[in-house]
Amino acid sequence: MDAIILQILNGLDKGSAYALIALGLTLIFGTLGVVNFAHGALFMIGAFVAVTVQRLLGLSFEQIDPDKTDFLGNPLKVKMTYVESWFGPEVGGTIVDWSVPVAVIIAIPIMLLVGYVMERGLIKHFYKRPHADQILVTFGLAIVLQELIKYFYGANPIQTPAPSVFKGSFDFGVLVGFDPNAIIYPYWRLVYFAFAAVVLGGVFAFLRYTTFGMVVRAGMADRETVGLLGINIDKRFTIMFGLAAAVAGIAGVMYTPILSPNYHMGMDFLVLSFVVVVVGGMGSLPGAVAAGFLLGILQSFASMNEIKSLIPGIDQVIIYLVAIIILLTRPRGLLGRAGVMED
Amino acid sequence: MGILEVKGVNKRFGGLQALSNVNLSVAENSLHAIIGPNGAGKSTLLNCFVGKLIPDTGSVMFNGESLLGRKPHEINQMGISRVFQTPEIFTDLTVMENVMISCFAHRDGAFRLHPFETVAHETDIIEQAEKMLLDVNMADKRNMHSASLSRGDKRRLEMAMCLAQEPRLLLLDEPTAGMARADTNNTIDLLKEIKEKRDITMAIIEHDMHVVFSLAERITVLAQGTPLVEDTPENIKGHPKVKEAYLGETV
Amino acid sequence: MSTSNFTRRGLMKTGAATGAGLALPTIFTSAASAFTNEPTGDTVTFGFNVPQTGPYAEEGLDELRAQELAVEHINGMGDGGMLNTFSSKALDGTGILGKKVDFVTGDTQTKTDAARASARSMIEKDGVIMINGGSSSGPAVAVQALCQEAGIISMAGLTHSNDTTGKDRKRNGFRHFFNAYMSGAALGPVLKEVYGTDRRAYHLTADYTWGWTQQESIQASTEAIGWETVNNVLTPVGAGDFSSYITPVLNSGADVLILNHYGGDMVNSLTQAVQFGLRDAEANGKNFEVIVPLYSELMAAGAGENIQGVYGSMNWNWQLQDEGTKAFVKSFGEKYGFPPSGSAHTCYVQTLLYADAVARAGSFNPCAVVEALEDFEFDGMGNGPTLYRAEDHQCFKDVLVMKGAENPTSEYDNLEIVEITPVEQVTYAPDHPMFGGAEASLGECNDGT
Amino acid sequence: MKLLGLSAKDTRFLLIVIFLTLATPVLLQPFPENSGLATFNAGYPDLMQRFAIFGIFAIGFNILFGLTGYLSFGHAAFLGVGSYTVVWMYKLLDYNVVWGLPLAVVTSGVFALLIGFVSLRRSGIYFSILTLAFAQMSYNLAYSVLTPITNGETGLQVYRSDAQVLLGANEPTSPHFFGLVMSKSTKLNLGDWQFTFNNGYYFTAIIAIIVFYISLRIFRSPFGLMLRAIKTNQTRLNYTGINTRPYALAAFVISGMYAGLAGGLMAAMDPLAGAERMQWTASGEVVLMVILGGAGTLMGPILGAGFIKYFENIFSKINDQILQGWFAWMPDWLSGLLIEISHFFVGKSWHLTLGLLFMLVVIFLPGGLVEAGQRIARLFKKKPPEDKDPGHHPQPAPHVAE
Repeated sequence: MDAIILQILNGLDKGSAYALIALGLTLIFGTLGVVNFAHGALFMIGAFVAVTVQRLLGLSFEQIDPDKTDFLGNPLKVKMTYVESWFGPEVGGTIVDWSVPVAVIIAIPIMLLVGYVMERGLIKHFYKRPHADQILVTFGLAIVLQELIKYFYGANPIQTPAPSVFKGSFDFGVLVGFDPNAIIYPYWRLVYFAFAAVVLGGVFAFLRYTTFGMVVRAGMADRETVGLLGINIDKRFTIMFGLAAAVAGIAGVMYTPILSPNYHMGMDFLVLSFVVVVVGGMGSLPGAVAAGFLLGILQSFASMNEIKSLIPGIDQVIIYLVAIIILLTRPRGLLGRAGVMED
Repeated sequence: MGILEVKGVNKRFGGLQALSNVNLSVAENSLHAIIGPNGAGKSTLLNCFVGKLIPDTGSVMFNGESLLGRKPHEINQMGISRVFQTPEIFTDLTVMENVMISCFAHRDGAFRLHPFETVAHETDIIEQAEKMLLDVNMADKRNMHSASLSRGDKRRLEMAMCLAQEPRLLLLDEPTAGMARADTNNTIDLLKEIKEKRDITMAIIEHDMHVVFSLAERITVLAQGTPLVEDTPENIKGHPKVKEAYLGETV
Repeated sequence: MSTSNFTRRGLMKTGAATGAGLALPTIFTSAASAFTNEPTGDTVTFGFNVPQTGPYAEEGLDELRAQELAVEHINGMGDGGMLNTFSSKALDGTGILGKKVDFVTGDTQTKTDAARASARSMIEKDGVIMINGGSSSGPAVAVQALCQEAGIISMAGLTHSNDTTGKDRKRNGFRHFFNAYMSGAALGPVLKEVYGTDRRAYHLTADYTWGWTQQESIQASTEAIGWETVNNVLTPVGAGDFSSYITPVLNSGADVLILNHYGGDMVNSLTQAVQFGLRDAEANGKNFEVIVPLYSELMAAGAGENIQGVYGSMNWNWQLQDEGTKAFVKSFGEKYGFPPSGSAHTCYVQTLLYADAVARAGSFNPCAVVEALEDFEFDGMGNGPTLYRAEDHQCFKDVLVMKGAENPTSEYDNLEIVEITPVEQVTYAPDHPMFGGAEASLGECNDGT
Repeated sequence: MKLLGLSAKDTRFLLIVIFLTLATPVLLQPFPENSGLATFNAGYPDLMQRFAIFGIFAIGFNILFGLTGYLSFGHAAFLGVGSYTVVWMYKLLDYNVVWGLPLAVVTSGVFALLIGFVSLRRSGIYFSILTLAFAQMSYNLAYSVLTPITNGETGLQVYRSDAQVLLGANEPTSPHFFGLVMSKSTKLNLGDWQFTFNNGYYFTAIIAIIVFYISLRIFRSPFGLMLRAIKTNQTRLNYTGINTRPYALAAFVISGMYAGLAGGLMAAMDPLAGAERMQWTASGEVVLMVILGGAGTLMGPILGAGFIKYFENIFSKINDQILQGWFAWMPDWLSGLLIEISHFFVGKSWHLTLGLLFMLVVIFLPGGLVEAGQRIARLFKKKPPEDKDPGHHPQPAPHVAE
């Protein structure tokens, strides 16, 4: 029982990452009709905003410590961060420690800008082009972005720890009546889940209760009619692109303590998030979120020893297997509409 | 016994009764028009003939065989062709290629694997296609890219494609929708000519009364999913029920 | 970004010198030369086949730096590095047999196919006489097999799978790096000492050949010290999130987690294991422990503070204090500004070993080189006295048991040497069952004729 | 002149392709051996074989994607199946490729039939994701669970202990075709130039010419016409009495067989089959080749395949040493600067250049390299140019999301 609860927690956690990426992807597809293969790269850029913030906060000057020597036998240079020297070790240390949450705040404007530039500079010209062209050009962009990141940050994964307050784990089992240590879960993963819930809720509320959101939803359903009403739908769609980029970006920032960022993480998530979107049904926001959680949980269950011993290798293929079954039984995914992307 | 016999057809979409108890008989070699105001269920009915929709209840018989549950291509192979409201043609291909596809479909059936034959060597198909293009006065445009045709020409091309299959029943879904008056008149002439030249049954769904009354031999009026009257054009013209159904619309 | 300043003018000269072409057309088949890519001009070309793209690109680039350095030393530039400490003195800093060493590079992408393609292009287009480098066992085995077919020498880089010199051993292929069996054999006694004999181990194993051979080796050596193996769970390569594999560990009755992962997988699985509180937990009345049998600098840097106190093994580390190591670290550090990695060391040593073997054999003929390398004993290359065993072309030398440093002073000393396991303890029979048993054979030497 | 049932124009086109293919070892070796530009020479067996093999792969993929518009993201799986089949035949019978290659075409065809039958129940991106899912499953399993069949990460290869029941005493121990050893080459030195004529390349090239001819016939056949009609308007085709699914399935199977043949030839040139060649990125690569070259054109896929393989093999090998050689005549500061800039584009950063080129081609040349060629041809000719590529022109498809 506790094992199952643990796997559900794992699944929710994985699922929230899938759902956040798939949400942005669906938003872009639903509003702009663009298949964005560079969406994984946006997630990756977000993660590297966290790395950059960590590095900026960790910027330091060198002092020579005459008592120690470095690997070549020269006097050792000891590093002292500027932040610590400005704010004192106490406050400065805390700021450095909290670099990931700080990065979330910084990532939002950066990602909005990245999204804006991408949409105005490139995507805009591809609205009327075939999907294959959209896929190719955004795929090219994804390669370029990932190679640039690799050029500046190297190919190694970079450790970006969560604030020390969130280190360690929380005995979740005791709360619900299990033995101690039966269900323990890392604080940061709980934070990530809560964060994902807030972002997902926020996006849905935004689309549901604001005029802006209503126009966008109407535009997703019938772009031409909304255009006829004299509403500048393009401008709103640009903003939507920025928003989708921001969602992917902050999802990436928050994921860094769980998965040390590397330059190819965007591509790793790309295929998966496309499967999620398609299983959810192209163009359906609730579908994307539901499929994200569904696939996350199923993947977690498939990783259990009990199931792996029955069907070896099931955890390697479960996502694809589920995608195939769902697409064959529900032609347009879980919640998709007819006629979308079937040409 | 007509070539197309529709009996007791019902079709619901959620809460909307799109067709209720439709009975219709289209006589062989007649030109039968189905008219009615917007939302009367004309297109739904047509879609039930071609296999795009399956009625909830009732039967649709063509030449004594049921059409229900058959796929569009099977129904077409039985001898029913369809002209769409917006011409459906192969815009990437040339005019000639468009017609040749129909000729191949007529000769070879729904599927034939012929990867090593050469289109250019199919002289009988080429001849037949050229004849069809002559019939619709488009022989001079045979090598044009069909995407660049005018709307009227696209309609002609579609008609040629349908006729190339020598169908027994030709279904026309608002063939003059969105056309200028001159184009409309050309289309009327074309349809008349086709009708004169061959043994063919035509069922036409139309909005434009000018077209209907220029062409139809019999007319069924559909309103709110039910046939109101079926009669000759002369009798339909002054029919009170028809006026009522079209209240607020220009007749 | 490394820019080597030394090569430039020198290469211009060598390039011009080989330009003396033949005036009249001559037709000859490949059989006309004595062996594949026999060097005819006054240069000889090495092929450095390392991952330059993909997840192990940094490791590959470090290998490339070391290889460039080795070429520099062979050609008599720089301070000579390990040539000064190497027990064999056949190389005199004037190139090899009077020929200057030139090199070409290729990108393996850490994929078997790409590694083969890049190796083939170096053999066919650039006429290389040997291929060195690499960062994974799959490509290493594949390239070794290719070199065997083509008739040149393969000096493997970082490859840890038993298979490379086990069931996939080849007469034309040589491995300096240690292997999974040696990791197990070295770790066993140390683990016994620090964690006792009554332990229950849970393995997470990367689901491919290297993962399996390492798991097999570690299981054998931990069971030999009395440990029990609770479970072995195979994880997909590149899984990213290992949470669903880690959560069952704590309640499985195990008190040790062994991560048979490498590279990014290991960084993630270790980080996540720490996040899930495994290292703070107690099981069976003991502290829960995590072990990473194969360490590399790349992984240590990626995992950050999570490696503190975690045991593992290495082929070589720059913190060793022998003369060879000091000489290499000095010339590498002065050229590039940071200490070399273990894979850089292996590739550097392999390049020198090959050059030395040619010099001793007096010929570039691969079969002569094979003969010179087989049962070659040497010292002064950082690992103490070393033997290139004739039966399987595996180097036998001391193995390092490492531990994540508790208080690293810089980003380069986050691992510390716990013990230098003597070579006797990691030696095994050439027909050991984990190495293909009696069936495994090197085959015949191939020089391409 | 008309040959083999082709029109005069197509015959001319085929003859040009034959000439180019057979002369490749010379054409790709334009620079003298010891010049600084020798790096750009591509006339060595491995790369030439790859041009031909990936050309075959792309030609086959073009029959599916270029003609019907069905975008498969899983064709690498068939490539892998072909390779594994051929290596297994080496292991069981002997090194003669005559057993493996036809079987590779058959097994990949059967595989394609199964996957295509299921995947073609859906269209558009749903079809793409289904093929992707099947291929990724194949790859993941081949890499791990199916290791007994595929030898996993190491790649399937021949061991001395393998049965090889047909292996004769004097038979070559590397892939051959009735004694014609693939890896053997004849070298020709002409002044500073060296040309390599490799058995394997010519074997592959002849097969490539044959399958190119087959694809040319398919393009010109009623079947090809139907496939193009599928891409343009499936609705009309259905209402014209055509059952589109068997046509699409036939195209899928044919392209799968091409992929299997290409995979088999890879193993025929180099007797090892790695699981990576089934990965989704490998499927993506053939998509890029076809679109880059010009989807739906005859020559496009071959150009695209050559272009990408050239990049992968030549640009990735330009290292600092070579750059320094080129820039040596410049003042130090300038050469240093140029080398730093080059770091972005060559050597280990070749992916970046490739990504940028994709973007540029897609943005400015939607018809791919074939369109570029046509535009250039137009610049030089005043009169309306005769098409270099007698395949039909790619047309901008309508926006299909609505």
